[in-house]
Amino acid sequence: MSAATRDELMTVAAARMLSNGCVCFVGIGLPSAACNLARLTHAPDIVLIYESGTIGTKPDVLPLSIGDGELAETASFVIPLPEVFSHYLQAGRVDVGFLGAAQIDRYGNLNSTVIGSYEHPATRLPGAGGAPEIAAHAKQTFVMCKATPRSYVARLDFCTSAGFGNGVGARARSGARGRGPQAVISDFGILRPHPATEELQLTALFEGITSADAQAAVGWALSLADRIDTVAPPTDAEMDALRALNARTREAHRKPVRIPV
Amino acid sequence: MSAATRDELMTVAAARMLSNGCVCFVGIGLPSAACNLARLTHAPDIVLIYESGTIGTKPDVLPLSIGDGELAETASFVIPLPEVFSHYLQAGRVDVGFLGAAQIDRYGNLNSTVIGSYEHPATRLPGAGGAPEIAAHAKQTFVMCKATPRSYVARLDFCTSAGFGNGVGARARSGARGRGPQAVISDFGILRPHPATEELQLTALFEGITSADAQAAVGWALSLADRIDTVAPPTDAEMDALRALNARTREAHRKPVRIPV
Amino acid sequence: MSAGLSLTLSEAVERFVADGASVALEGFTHLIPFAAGHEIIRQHRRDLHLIRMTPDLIYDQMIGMGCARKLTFSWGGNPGVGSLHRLRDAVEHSWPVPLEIDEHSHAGMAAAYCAGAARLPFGMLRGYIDTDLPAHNPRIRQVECPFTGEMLAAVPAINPDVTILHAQRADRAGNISLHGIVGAQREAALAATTLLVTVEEIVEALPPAMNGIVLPHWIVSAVVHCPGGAYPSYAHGCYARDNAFYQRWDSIARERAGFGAWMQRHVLTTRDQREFLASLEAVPA
Amino acid sequence: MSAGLSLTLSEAVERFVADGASVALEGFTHLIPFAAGHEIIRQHRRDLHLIRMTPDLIYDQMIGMGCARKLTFSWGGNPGVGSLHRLRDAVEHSWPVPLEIDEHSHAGMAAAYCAGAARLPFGMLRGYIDTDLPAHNPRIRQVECPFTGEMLAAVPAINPDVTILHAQRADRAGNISLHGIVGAQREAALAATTLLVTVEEIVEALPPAMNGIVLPHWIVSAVVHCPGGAYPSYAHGCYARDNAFYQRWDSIARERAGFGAWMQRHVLTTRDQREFLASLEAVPA
Repeated sequence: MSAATRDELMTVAAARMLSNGCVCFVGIGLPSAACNLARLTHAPDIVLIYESGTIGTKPDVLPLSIGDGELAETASFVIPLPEVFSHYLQAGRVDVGFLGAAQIDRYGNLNSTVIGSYEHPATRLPGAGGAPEIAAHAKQTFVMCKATPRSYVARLDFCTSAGFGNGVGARARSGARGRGPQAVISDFGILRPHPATEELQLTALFEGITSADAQAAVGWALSLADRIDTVAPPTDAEMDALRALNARTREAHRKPVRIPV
Repeated sequence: MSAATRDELMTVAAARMLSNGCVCFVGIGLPSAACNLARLTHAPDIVLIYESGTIGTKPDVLPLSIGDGELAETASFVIPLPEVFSHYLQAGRVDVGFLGAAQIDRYGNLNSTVIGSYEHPATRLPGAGGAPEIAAHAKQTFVMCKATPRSYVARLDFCTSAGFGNGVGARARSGARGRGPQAVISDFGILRPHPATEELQLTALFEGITSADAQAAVGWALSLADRIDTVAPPTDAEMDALRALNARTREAHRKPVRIPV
Repeated sequence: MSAGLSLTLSEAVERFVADGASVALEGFTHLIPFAAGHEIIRQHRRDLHLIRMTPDLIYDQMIGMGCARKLTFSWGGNPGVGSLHRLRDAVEHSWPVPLEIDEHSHAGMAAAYCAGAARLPFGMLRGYIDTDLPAHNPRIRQVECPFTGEMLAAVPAINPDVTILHAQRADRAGNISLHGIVGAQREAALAATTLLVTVEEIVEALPPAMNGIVLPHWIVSAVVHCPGGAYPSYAHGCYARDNAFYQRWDSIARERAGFGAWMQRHVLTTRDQREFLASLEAVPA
Repeated sequence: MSAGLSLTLSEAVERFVADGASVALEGFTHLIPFAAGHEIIRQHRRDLHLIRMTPDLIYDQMIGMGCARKLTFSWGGNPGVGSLHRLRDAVEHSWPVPLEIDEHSHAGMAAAYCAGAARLPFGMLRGYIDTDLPAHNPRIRQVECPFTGEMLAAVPAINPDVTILHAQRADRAGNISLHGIVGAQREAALAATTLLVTVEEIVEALPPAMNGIVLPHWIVSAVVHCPGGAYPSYAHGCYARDNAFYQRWDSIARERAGFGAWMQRHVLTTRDQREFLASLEAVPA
């Protein structure tokens, strides 16, 4: 088997954080892969909710969009989207929410709206989607965000979703009910909030990566936990399951669809 | 055929007020009989909504309760009760609402809550149910209320549902969006609001009943319209349809139900 | 599901319904959880805050047996028949104990359940216009639209300590499916801290639901298999509403003595829903 | 139904979609009314206020062709692929015309549609907490709970002049049934002044619905039979989403010239959805 890619390392690390039976609000991309990998390995009874309204879905291949037919077909049931947000997310019935972002700061606040100014953006990103309320209401969130020169920044161009605000209890004072970003999974390792300051700290590194690498990847003076673990490399079982899932997915998405003429 | 009873006269008169295709919010009792009589005679495409959530229902027998199984089985579809009130009634999608009451005053305001004081009632009635919002939001309402010594009163003990308030435009100023009670069907005849004062006026009498009878039946100085019609007696077709409906209903409700031991 | 499928109804009521709790046994004519109500009576629960849009016979029974100190409701009658005599006796004469009432319209109470299900502090509606209810219920207030300045009616969210429903079926994981007239049951279920469901049958796998009404196992505290648990109300597809019983209830409940004797014979001296139903079959009430 | 089943899509768009109108072509990945959007482009509508939670390819096309002056939305990307290049070009460079944006989160926009469906002036949510959106959108405000004093986010109701949906089927009376992922379509339909629906098939009688999703004929302005009308999105039970097309769109729409040529060939010079689909089949884009 070839060595794990950074995407695979991140996906496996995220999947391991999900306990069996937990209720996950799943986004497209790596979070969707991580949640389904967990379901196919150690967490068969995990409950996956996609914001399209599919509850308890068990897709055989990963969806390209948040609303692929596969999600509805394999769901326990399908509800209108407004109810996903009011009856499940806002009601506090989601254990884990996944978020991604173009930018993240040291308190786990996220930007997926614009690079540059809002009124005259250099780059217009897709926007908020479900993120602001996932960030507020999921009992905890996991953020998956690769390090690029512009992703781990000292100051966000725009705050789309709040993590710990400016730290030291700001989140608790804000009225947000969930505990916020409890893990940030990057391609160098894992950050977790300090219990008192709520600033993200480096708590684990992938094999072969150093603290100096991690520090170089982020745009602020990265705080290091007292103890920094090494993430255990993916097991063969994890890699087999993930690669099979990705292979099935690639094949399914490539398959020509009959145009309904 | 025996002479029409007062219930039958009221039912036929109310049924005639319903045009084909109109959307009716139906209450139990005489309104339900009137709406279904209309459907079985001149208005086959009338849309009946019961507050239990059954939309476009076509019962073969009259329901005893607002939520008999017959209503669901013959409905176009069934929605949760909150949606009946928000998406259909409050949204202004109901053409005609029917109301009954223990007391009615000269402006068509209704009491179905208490006789006596609210805190220490002489008689506790069932209460508001859907009435306050039917009264406000249906494009128009029809009230069916028999005259007893205590039903047509100068002053309500409690206002459960507003008609024209104290008249002369009070309703329009209240924010209610429907046009209010456009007909009151009693067992002596029919009252309709005066266009300017909005006080109910006697506009029609059932055969053999005089204006003096009507005046004696109400507890205020009854205003008479310039012209008072006589309600055309029920036709044989109307009576046949109504009596057959009532006979089917009585038989169905008497039929012993197997106790699900 | 916290308690699984292993509890009897008696055990479930004992565990989840405490004296003084706010309890919603919802059901709009259909799927009314009679068996659960009877079990609450058998266990002599007291000081309950009963919540329900349409308190009907089962609440008449619970109120008449002294289980309740407060009632939140929007229409309190015997549908198509007339009064609920035990409810009236409690309101008019404080018998057997005083009953505080928190009275709404259907639309108001529906908005309150929806707010509860969404964990919002209040619900709003265009409601109660020019009526006397707001003057008598401090839980009906107004809220101003921050865009148009319009005033709307506001009601506080309803979040029962316990909601109890009856449904057609559950699977072994505890997922619940119901169909037919559903009233405000789903909202009442989602608004509750604890959700207890009695069902007609427990199946290996629910029928494919797609857009049907399902309550997922992870919001359910316990499921109890209780065939006939909605009688004399009904379970669509299983058995019909016993309209004749509803009509007979008017005379059963009219007088205190007759009511007491009926409850003694059919509820207090029966052990469960099966015996209750058998007692009615033996000698029609 | 005001216009019955007699209109072609071209006639329906001509009658119901005016320049300057607010128009919601809803669909959350599933049942996106592509054919109707193409017809709006063919008829050169201008100054539309487009509304939609997830403007995807069809709005990218309409914006790129200059139909829109304003966009209300909550997530503007090509799902699972990346950017909507035409949307970006309009926002970043005002090409082909400036595009005003009214931006929300999904939860906020869902609340706004629900308020619209219920004819309330605003919707509320626990939302936008500590985010920058309210500072940039005056249509996100706060409202105070009249019971607890809590502050909640408020958004004005969305009531489109016209909502356009695609659905699996209609009956001859104009009742619409849809199933599968339904997004906020039902709320958008109920919130609209005019509701136009394209359907895969028209049947004598809809399948029994019970608690399924039906839009009754008396809220529908016109139904147009338009098989394949959701392609390259999908109609559950009829045809699958063409994920490969969504991936190809990234390169088709990346540059203005290539986009224009594609629109010319596949939309502007085809007369209807049948010809559009045939043009794609002839030479895969």
